[in-house]
Amino acid sequence: MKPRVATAWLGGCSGCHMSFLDLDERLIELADKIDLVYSPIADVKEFPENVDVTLVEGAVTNSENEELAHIIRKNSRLVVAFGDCATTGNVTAMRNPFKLEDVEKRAYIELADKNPRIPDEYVTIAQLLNIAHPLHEIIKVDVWLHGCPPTADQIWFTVNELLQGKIPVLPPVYLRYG
Amino acid sequence: MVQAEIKNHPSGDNRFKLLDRAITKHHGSGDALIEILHVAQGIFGFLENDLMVYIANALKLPLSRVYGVATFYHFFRLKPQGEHTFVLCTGTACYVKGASEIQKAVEHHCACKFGETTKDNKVSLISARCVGSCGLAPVAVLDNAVSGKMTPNHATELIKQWQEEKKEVAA
Amino acid sequence: MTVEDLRELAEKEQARQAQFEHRILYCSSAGCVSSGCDAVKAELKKAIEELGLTNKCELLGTGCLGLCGEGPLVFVHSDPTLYQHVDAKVARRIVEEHIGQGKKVKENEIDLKDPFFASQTKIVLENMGKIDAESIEEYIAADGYEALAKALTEMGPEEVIGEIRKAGLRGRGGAGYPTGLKWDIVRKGVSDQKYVVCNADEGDPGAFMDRSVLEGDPHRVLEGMAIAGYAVGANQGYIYARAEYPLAIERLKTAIKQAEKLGLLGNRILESQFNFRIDIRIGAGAFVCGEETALLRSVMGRRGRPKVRPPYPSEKGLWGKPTVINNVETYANIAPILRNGSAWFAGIGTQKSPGTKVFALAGKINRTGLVEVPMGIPLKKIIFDIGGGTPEGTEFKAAQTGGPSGGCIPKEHLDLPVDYESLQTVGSIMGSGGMIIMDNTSDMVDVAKYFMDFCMDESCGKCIPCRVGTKHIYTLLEKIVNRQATEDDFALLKELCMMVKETSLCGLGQAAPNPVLSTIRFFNEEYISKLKPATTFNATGEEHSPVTVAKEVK
Amino acid sequence: MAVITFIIDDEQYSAQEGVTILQVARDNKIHIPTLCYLDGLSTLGACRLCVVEIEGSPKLFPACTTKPTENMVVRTNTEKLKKYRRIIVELLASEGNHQCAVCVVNGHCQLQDLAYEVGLDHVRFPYLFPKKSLDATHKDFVMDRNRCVLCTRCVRVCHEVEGAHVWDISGRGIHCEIIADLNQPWGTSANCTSCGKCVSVCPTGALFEKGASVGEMQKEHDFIKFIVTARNKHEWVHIAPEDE
Repeated sequence: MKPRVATAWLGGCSGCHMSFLDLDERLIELADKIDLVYSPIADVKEFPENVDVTLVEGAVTNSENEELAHIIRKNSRLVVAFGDCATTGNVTAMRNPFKLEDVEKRAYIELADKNPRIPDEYVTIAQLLNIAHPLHEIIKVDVWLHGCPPTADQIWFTVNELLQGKIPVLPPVYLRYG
Repeated sequence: MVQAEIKNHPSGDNRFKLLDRAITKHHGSGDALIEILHVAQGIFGFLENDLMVYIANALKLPLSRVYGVATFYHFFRLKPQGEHTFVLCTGTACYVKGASEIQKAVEHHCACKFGETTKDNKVSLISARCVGSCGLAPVAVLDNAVSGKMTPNHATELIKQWQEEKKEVAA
Repeated sequence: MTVEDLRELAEKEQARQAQFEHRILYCSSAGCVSSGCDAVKAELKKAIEELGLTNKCELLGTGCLGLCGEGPLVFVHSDPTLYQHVDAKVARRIVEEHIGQGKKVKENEIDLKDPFFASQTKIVLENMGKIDAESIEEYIAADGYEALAKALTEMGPEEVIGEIRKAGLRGRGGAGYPTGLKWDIVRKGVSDQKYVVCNADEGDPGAFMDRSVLEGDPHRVLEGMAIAGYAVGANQGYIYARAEYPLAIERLKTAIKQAEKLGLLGNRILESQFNFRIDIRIGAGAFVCGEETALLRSVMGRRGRPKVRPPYPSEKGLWGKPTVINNVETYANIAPILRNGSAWFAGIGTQKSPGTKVFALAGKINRTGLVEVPMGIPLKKIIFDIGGGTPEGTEFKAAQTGGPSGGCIPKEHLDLPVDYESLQTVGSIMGSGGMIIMDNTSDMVDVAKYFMDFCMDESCGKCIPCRVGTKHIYTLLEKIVNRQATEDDFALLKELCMMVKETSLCGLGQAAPNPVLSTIRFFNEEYISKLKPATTFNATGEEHSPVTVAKEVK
Repeated sequence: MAVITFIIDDEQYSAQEGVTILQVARDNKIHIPTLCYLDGLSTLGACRLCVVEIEGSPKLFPACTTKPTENMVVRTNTEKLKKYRRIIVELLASEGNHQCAVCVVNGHCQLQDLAYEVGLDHVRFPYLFPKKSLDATHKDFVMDRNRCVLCTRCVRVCHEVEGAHVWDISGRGIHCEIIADLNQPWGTSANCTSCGKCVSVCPTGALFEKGASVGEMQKEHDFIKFIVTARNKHEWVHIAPEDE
C-alpha cells in the first residue's frame, strides 16, 4: 500500500498549495508514490482516518481551523507545518497585536461596502480566535517546512525525506523564512 | 514694573525659578539629570514634555536622553496623578501576607488597575516594590502615610472615605 | 576640630547625659513611625512636662529597636525595660508609673531575656536603643568618629586596609567580596581622582536593614565612608539612596550637615590633610541600580543599565575613575573594626565569614523585625529561637533569603549555618539580608512566579536573555499555576532558566532564575502535580486545547 | 605591546595583548555570531550571542568584550553554546512582530541569518505580539518598531558618529523602545540630520528607506567602520564586504 498523504488549508493564502503545484512534472512522479487522500485540490469532504503524512498550510485563526487541526492530529502519523503561517503565524498573525473586536470592526464595519455588521450570529461562519496561532501552539507538530511560500524544491526535499521514513532536517539552503 | 519683570521668570511661571535654583546648584551639569527630575517632579507634580525640553536645554542634554531616563525609573511620572494616592506595597513580606487580595479588592472597588487613576481622577493606584516596613506587612501608603497590617476591607473603606469626603465638600 | 576637641566633646556629652536619671527612648524608625510613634512621643513629652520630670528624665528618638511588628516601641534605658504596643495611654503610664513611682507597666513589657534579644550579637546595630538618631553629639559620646580619628592620626592608609583585610570583612550587599581586597585595588589604582560610593539602594523587596541603619545611626555610615576615602585616597563620596526612604534621606542630610559643621567631613578633617565630602544621590525606583555598574550609571544621571565587567568599578568606576562601592552595612562595620581591632572582629562568626549579619525577618513568623546575628548561626536558631517560629496552627515550609536573586530553603536544611558559602550550596544566597518565612499555606510555584514577576518588571532590557527570557519564564510559570502546562513546558522552563542564568549580562539576570530553580529543587512535586498530560497528540475533541491559555497569556 | 598565544577551538593563535576574542576570531576567519556588535561603534556585550566558553571558568563570556590571556582555552561552538544561541534567537523572534514575507530586508536581514545559523525550525515560546508603532513621518526613512531587536546600533551611531543623539531608549525591560527625541514623530525631530546612518546600521527592517519594497533593501553595515577609520586614523581604506 502506498503512503497516505493529505494536505490541509487553514488560515493562509493558499500560496503554499500553489507552490506545491509548482512541483510541475514531479507531481506525476509523486502521484506514483503516494495516495493523496485529502486536500483542497481533491474533492474529499471528511478528513480521513489513518493518514501517514499531513501538510498543514496556514495559521490557526478561527474555530474551524482549530477543530480541523485536532482532527488532523488525531488521524495523522506525522504533521508538517507547511509554510510560514503554519510555522510562525506570519501574515495571518499580523492582526494579533490588535484586539479582536477592533479587528472585526475594521474588517466587517469600517471596510464594508454594504450592510456593515459583525457576522456573529451565523453558525456557518467560523468564529475568529483571539489571536492567530502557529500550528504548534495548538497541536504537536513533527516537521516544520518554512517559506512564504516554501519553494517547490523545499517541498520536494521534505516530502521525499518523509517518504523514505526520515524526519527531514532542512539543510541551510532550504531553511528560509519569508 | 521693570523690577517686577526681572523677578518673574521669563516663562511667566515662577515655579521655574525654583527649578533654576536647583539647576544652578548642580552647575547645570548633565550628570545631575536625575536630581533635577526629582526636583522638577516635586515642583510640578509630574514631568510634562515642555518641562523635559526645558531641563534638556538647561543641562545641555539630548531630548531623547532626558526622556529615556525619565521613563527608565518608576518614580518619575509623565502624567498627572489623582487627588489621592493609594500605594500598595508588593514586597515579599506583603506578598506572603496577602497583598494580592488587597490588590484585587481595591482594583475591583476603584474599577481600575494599579498604575492607573480612577475615572473621576480622585485616586491613583500605585504599586511599590517595598517600602521597607515589612514588620507591619501587608502595608499600604495612603497619601504618604504608611498604614500597616492592611486588610482588603479596610483598604476599600479608606478609599471610600476619600471618595465620600470629596462629595461632602462638593455638596 | 582636633582629635582632642572630639574627645572633649564626647566627655561633655557623656556628662550631660549622666545628669539625667532616666533616658526614655522611643523607636523613631519607619516601622514605628507608621505604627504611630509620633503620638506616643507627644504624650511622653507632655507627661514628662506635666509631672515636672524634665530635669530628671530625657526623651529621645532612637534607631530601630528590632521588634517592628510590635511597635510602637519605647525603651527605658536606666532600668532596661522595653515596652511594646505603646499608645498614648500606655505612654502616660510609663511616665507616671515607671519613671514616677518605679513600677513597671507589666502589661506592655517585653522580656529582654527572651531569645529574640539574648541570641543577637550587635555590632552594626549597637547604637540602636542607645543614642538619639539625630544627634551627632550622642554618636560621638558613644565613641563615634573615634575610629576615623584613630585612622587619621595613628594609621597609614595601608594599615587601615590591612586591618580590614585581617578582620576578614566581606561585602554585606550579598556577594561577599572581601572588602579589604576591593579597597586595596582602588588604593593602588593610579588616578588624579577616586570615589567612594555607598550603595543604599536596598531594592530587595522584604529587606529593611539598610533603611534601619540609615535612619537610626547615619553617622556610622558616614564615618565608614570617610575611613574608606582615607584608605583609598578619595576625597568625594556619594550615597545612593532609595527615593522610597524619605526618612532615611532626611536623617542622612542632617547627619552630613552636622558632620560638616564639626569638621568631621569637608576640608582638613580633624585638622589633618585629609579632605572628604559626601553627597547624596537619590535613586528613582529601579532594582537593577543595586547592581554596581548600573548604580554608577545612575549616580551619573543615566539610565541604570549595567555594563559588562571587567573593567570593574575598582578600576574604572564613576567618570572612569577608580571607585569603591560597598553597601550600608559594610560601611557600618568599619568603625567598630578599627576601634576594637581586627582580631576582635575575626573572632566573631566563622573563619570564612567573620562578623555578624543583620537580617530583616518577615513573613509568616511570630516576631517580625530586625535582628543581628553572628555569621554561621544555624538557620533554625534565627527562625525558631529568635523569630519564635511560625504562627500557631501553621507549619514552617521554607525560608526565602536573598530576595529575587535568592532561593527558598526547605525544612530539611534548617540546620544550615548561615554564611555565604553554605547558603550557596542550597541554591540561595546571603543577599542583603531579607529573610521571609513561609508556612504551609504558601504555594511554592506561585512564590517563584511572584519573584519572576518582580525580575521581569525590574529587568533593564539591555540584554536579551533577561529582557525576554524573564518574560517567558513568567508566562511558563503562569501556565503551570493555571494547570495548563505539560511536561514539555516544564522541561522548556528548566532549559530557559539555565540559559538566562548563564548568559545574562549582569547579576540581576544571572540570579533571576534562582527562585525558580531552588523551588524546583526542593519542591519539585508541587510543579509536577500541576502539570497536565500532553493531550494534543491523538486528542479527543472534549479535551482542553492550549488555546485558552494563549488567550490569557496575551 | 606584548603578544599572547591562546587557543580557540583547539587551534593556537597569537594576538596583540588588548584585542578581544571576537577580533582575533574574525581575523582568523573563525565565525562567532553577533548582533549588537558592529565595527566602528562602542561595544555593548548586550545581545549575548557571541558568548564563548573559557576553560577553567563555569561562566560564559561575551567574545566582543573579553580579552584573551596567555594560554587561555576558548571554545566558540559547543553544544551548550549552540543550544543557548538558539534560545536567544527564539526569544528575539517571539519578542517582536517579524513577518519576513512582507519585510523590506527579506533575504538581507541579520536576524534571518541568525535564525538560519542556529537552525531555528520553529519558536517554542509563545509569540508576544506586542502592539508597536510604525513611524513614517520622516521624509526619507521609516521606523517600524515591530521589527526592532533593540540592538541599539542606531542609538550608538547617532550619538557616537553623527553626534545628533536623536535616538535613545525609553522604558525598561520588555517595554523598552527606541524613541526619537521626546518620543515624538521622527519627522518632527529638529535634531535629526537625515544622514541615514541609523538606517545603514540597522540589522533588520526596523529602519528602512522609503520606497523600498519587500526584499529590496540592502543595508551597508560596513559604512560606519569606513567613516570611523577615516575620522580616527585618517585612513580611507576600502573595506571588503563581510563574508558572513
